Amino acid sequence: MNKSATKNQKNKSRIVLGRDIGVLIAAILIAVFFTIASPVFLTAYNFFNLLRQTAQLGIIAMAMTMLIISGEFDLSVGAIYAVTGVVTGILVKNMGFNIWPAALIGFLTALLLGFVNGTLISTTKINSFIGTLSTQMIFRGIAMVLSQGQPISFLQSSIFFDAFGRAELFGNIPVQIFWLLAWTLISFYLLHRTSFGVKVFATGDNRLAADLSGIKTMSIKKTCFMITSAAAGLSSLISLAFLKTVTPTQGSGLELEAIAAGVIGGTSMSGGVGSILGTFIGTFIMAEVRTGLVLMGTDAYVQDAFVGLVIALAVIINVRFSISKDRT
Amino acid sequence: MNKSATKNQKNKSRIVLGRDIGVLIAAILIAVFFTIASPVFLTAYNFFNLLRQTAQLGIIAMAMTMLIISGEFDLSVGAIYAVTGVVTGILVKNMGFNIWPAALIGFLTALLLGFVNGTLISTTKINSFIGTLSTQMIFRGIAMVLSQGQPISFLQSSIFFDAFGRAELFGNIPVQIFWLLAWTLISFYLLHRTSFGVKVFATGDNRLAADLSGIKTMSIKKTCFMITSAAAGLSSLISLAFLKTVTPTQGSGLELEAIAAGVIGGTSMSGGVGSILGTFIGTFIMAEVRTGLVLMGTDAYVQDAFVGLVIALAVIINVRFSISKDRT
Amino acid sequence: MQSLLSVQNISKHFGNIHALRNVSLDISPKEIIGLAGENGAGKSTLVRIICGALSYDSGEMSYQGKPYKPHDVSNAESLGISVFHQEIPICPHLSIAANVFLGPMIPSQRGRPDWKLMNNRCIELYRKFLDEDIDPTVPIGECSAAEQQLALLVRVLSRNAKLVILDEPTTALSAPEVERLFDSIRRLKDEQGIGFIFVSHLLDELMELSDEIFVLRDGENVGHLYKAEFSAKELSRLIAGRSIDERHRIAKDISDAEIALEAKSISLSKSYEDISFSVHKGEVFGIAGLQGSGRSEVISSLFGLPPPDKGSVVIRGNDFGRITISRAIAAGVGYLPEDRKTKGIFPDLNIAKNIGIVSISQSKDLTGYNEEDYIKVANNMATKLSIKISNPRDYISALSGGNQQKAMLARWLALSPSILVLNEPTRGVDIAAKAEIAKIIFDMAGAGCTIIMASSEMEELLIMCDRILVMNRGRAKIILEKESLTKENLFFYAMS
Amino acid sequence: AQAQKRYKFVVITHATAVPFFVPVRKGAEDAGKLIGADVVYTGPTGFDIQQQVEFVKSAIAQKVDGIAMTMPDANAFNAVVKEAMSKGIPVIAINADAPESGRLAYIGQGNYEAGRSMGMQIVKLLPNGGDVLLTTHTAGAENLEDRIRGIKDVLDAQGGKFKYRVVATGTDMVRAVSLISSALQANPNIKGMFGVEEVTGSAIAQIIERDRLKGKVMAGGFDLVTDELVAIQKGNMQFTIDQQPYLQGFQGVMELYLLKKFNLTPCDINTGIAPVTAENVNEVMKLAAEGYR
Ligand SMILES: Nc1ncnc2c1ncn2[C@@H]1O[C@H](COP(=O)(O)OP(=O)(O)OP(=O)(O)O)[C@@H](O)[C@H]1O
Ligand SMILES: Nc1ncnc2c1ncn2[C@@H]1O[C@H](COP(=O)(O)OP(=O)(O)OP(=O)(O)O)[C@@H](O)[C@H]1O
Ligand SMILES: [Mg+2]
Ligand SMILES: [Mg+2]
Repeated sequence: MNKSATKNQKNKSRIVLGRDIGVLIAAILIAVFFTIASPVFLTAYNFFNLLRQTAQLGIIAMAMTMLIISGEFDLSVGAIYAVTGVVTGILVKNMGFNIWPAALIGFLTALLLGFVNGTLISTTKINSFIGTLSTQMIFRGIAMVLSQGQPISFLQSSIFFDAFGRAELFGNIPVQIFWLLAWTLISFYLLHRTSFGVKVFATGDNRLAADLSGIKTMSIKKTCFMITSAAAGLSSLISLAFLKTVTPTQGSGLELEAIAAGVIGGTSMSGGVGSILGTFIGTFIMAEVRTGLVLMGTDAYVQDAFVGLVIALAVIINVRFSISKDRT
Repeated sequence: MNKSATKNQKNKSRIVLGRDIGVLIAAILIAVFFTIASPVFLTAYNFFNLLRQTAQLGIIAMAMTMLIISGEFDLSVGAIYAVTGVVTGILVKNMGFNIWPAALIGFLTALLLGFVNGTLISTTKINSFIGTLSTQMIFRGIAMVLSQGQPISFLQSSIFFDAFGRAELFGNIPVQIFWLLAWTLISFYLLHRTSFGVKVFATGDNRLAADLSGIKTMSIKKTCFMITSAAAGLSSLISLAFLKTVTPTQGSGLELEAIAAGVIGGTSMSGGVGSILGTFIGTFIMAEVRTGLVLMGTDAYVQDAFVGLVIALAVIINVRFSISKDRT
Repeated sequence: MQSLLSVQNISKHFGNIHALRNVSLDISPKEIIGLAGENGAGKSTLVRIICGALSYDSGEMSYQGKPYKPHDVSNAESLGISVFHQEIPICPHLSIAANVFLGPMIPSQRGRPDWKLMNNRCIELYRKFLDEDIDPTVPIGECSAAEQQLALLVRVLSRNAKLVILDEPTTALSAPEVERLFDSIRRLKDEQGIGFIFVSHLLDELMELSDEIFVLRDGENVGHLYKAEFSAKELSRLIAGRSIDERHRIAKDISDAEIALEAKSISLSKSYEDISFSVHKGEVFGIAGLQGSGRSEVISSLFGLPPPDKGSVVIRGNDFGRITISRAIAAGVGYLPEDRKTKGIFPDLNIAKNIGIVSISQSKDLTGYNEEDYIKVANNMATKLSIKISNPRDYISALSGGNQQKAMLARWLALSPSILVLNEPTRGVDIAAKAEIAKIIFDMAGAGCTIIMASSEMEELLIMCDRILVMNRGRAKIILEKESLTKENLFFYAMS
Repeated sequence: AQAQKRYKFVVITHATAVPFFVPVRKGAEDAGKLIGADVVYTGPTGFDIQQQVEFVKSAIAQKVDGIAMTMPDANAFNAVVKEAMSKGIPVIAINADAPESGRLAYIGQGNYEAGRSMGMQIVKLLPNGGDVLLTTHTAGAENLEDRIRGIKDVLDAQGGKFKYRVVATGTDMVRAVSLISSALQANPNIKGMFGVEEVTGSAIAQIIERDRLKGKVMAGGFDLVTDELVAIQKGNMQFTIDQQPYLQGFQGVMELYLLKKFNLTPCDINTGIAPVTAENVNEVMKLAAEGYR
């Protein structure tokens, strides 16, 4: 009795925070390290910088986490990010749209591309690696053709740009952080506090069993693809508003970063395991490492190598941590 | 009794060629299409061009196929390709080595990196997507630092360059094609005609079953990682000899192409299924499409999109084909 | 006689679970040792330790008189220890022959696997052990569960081993196959002096085959019976730690109750043809037949897996032309799949979610999920079905097989379905749990739920069902009821 | 006065992995050594505006004494440059300019201009016009698109004498060689092949040499990689366009230093575009080997 009581305590804490506590500790250790290495690291300015970087990637990474939990992933997310921006851009520039409806159409385009991905993967059942690799090339081609390879700048001013990327709340909090937090809350609620969330976990954990329990796993996966593309769309609009420019090549490589952030945060590539908070912290770690290395004045050529090293370490630690927990 | 006998007939034919015949037909259809679209397509010159492209990617793709069959894959292969070239380059350029020992050391470095990958993945059991993504960043960093971001050219002449990339056999057959065929034969033999090959299939098909039957799956996987890195090394030396130049950024994206070529050729991303011939044809299809589109004068912006489309179609057809076979 | 393998005081723990505590066991050549115990007692753990697949904490083993400490599977195999594992580990894309000969040393000639030799040897082995003709080049993934199990049996028997361990080798086999297997085992024992360890939950099988039986409970030795002492009663008392009252179904006459489900001449190509039956409310209806008779295909068709191509299924008056999982669930049908591991449990979800999943799946996506509600349901079901769980927040993999199976039942019972379709409801479940599952089924039926079940264990069907449909080669032979419901009839119609 | 303050300048380019920027880095670091300042060279590995902005923000966080950076987009850097300037950190554009950003000066010559320069070389080589291939390793890469635009504008102005086609090859040189030679096969009338960066430029040099097209097909490239220079020496290739990147890094740091130290207002410097041809290839080669060109 006694034994099992302590075991239960452990289990409870595991479910509430356990899985994420490892990443959280890693994030803190990294912060401590960089604070010692560079006095600038622990300033409000730098902190908001970090969060702003987290915003763009984090929004996508959290959605990608849901998708990975459901048992798929999406390599075309960077291309969707580009298409959203380009569509918005040409509507404004070449067709004289106001930015608001243009952005809305851009966003809907992202949803449509997510729908294409979802339909392709869930109906043909081809592996999402190769399926979304091919749509990545196709979507990127669309962005190229539409923009004719040229960047598009927005010269007008509109409250849109403030609302999505330029305003600073309370004097110095970039508005992106608001979007990041809003998206985090929504995703957290959706994944961890609704029936949909449980269905997502079940689908990725054991698709056959989920089917037999009456879950429409095909439509769950499709929805997750669309949530991911919505995230890419939103993130693209935020970046567009911040930079006031879009390029057809933007967002390349974003997909890998998003997946990496999720995995650092404890998401399992084989589905059924992951958390929004973990991914949030995972994204934050990526931004920390990138920024910290720059602040330390690390050589440009080795920065990526260090990021790779941190990813590997974080994942190894996380795997060790969760293996020893799972199998007790 | 009767029923099962006819079933067996079908099965036998599948083992011999069945799986590859679909891809072969696809390759022929594509060739026919481009021949009609552009008269230049079906010339010896163009054919050798195609095969030369196939050589560089195909050597890597066939090794990657073995690795995928064993249940893992390697995103760092492009970076290994770069490191091999850069190491060889600086040994010759900065340290005055003769090209032969330099190339040997470059090749051994590739093997070493493959060993690192294999050890990382098989001992920590982290997912190979994230594991080799991180080593990709690290290896690429090594190439950047060693070369200081500069391309390295080889000005001397040596029989090495002829042997690996410049000679034309019988007047007009590029020597790469010899390497390609040699590697194909070796890989084919290794995978489809040795006990090692059977173990590779078993490991990827069901690791637990393979373990319980006494196969050392960890070392099988490690060996496959090293074969893949050896292929990257060889391919890198061939390209180095052909171009007489190396750059630290070379080979980026090669990993995805190699995986795509394998999957077009019928390799299953979940392991246990695939063939060397299929991958050979898969690589050839990629080269066909790329070259054909250029010959037809397709717009530069849509070329990749078309390649993506072809990948998607090829994979869908292949999946349908093998599902309908499996389910009888 | 010198003992073949002697296991002394072996202990093993996983985290804070003590899977084995000071377990000892002794086997001589030419001896068949039965190993019994409830789910989670540690039988498979012991097997895996003996064959080198797991390390152990303390204790000693000796093999043929020499100290024995295998460092891996191939080491044990090279010493002549060959194991059939409970999980049926196969490589689905490899051929039967490849699966039979898979190992560190694949028969080869000059480095090349010698397929001709393997194929021929494989055919011979099947003839010798099972008296069957097969095509060894078929990918084993295309074979039925029974065929896969047989292939792995052929594999262990072919290894020229001195000690063969069989961990629940008969769960997918039908009675005649079991008989043939047992004959081969006895022959090998007598002719080649091989020692066997045989693990099973079926007391009849254990008593029939074994010379001695060791019983484990909670990872400890609790009993050791010699042939003369065998009795089902004593054995079940040792296994469960208490006596188990096996209840028979007291057949009720429900012929005038309303019809809950009716199959109207349903067919599925290559599986079964022209099957008709109707099941009354509150009835327990069984479907019997040998492997390959179409039994499990019929029962899974009732849940749309896949739906029949011809004919129709009428559920409580509603004609479902084409029945799908969601339609079936909406009509109040629940389904327990035959393979818990691949089709039932969610290993990374906790027990509460595993039990609540069907009601979650039926709720709208954006409904809030409150874990507490489902914990309550789980605790409720745990009491009702006496599922041994310490905390509904634990992962389901922490439960023993029998308790997992009860949790699978609880998943549907939580919804109070009007019809329950059960495919092999007690496969791999220990006798205590089996009795409890039977009781649950009786209670359900008593409360007006209609039960349709398929099983490969004819005894079980006889004990539990009001009527039994007997199938043979895809066709309905007869529906047995009342007086005709006897073992002899069942066998007669199933095999004729 | 305070004892010798050591200045810290940051040089940020938009793609540090690109060989083009290696002389920029060397120029900047040489300038730093000369004047006794710390120079940090950094930036995203591959082209990514958003990431580049973050690098600038990090520099601001470090309160550096000045930033010299490429601005490969007309508007994207406006906000961050204003922010830096408002915090007293001077910003100078190098290599790629964004006049609206409020940067103090621009040092370099733009890619569009460089493209025009290549266009004029082509017109000189092929006075009668004809079919030409323009090759790029990445369709849509900003700097390359600018160069192509520059070339096209010059060729279009020749009254329809030129027909051109853009071939995109990917960054892999082996494939570039294959694809470009296929494109050449497809159209036997091609009079010239011109690469807008060093990958396809080198590939073109390979093709001319291998297929013995010396003198039959005109060829040109960008940047000063050994392959192209050797090809010019051998007469396989007629020219390559050099944007003198060393100067961009060197002058960028110098102007920041002079501003900080003596309050000298930075001014635009045209680093010029120097086509390298058979006439000057030998000296350029020597300098290139030393990292100055
Ligand atoms: N790899 C493992 N990690 C953690 N616990 C394990 C592991 N393998 C077995 N166990 C636990 O050890 C105990 C004994 O399991 P074992 O599989 O040996 O039981 P068994 O007697 O074979 O049961 P069954 O009749 O269901 O096959 C169980 O509580 C089980 O949950
Ligand atoms: N049981 C089996 N499982 C898997 N593959 C098999 C099996 N039997 C035969 N094969 C495959 O069928 C093919 C023909 O095998 P077989 O040994 O009859 O041919 P062979 O003529 O000896 O071989 P080769 O063509 O190399 O000379 C081989 O590719 C072999 O891999
Ligand atoms: Mg068990
Ligand atoms: Mg067991």
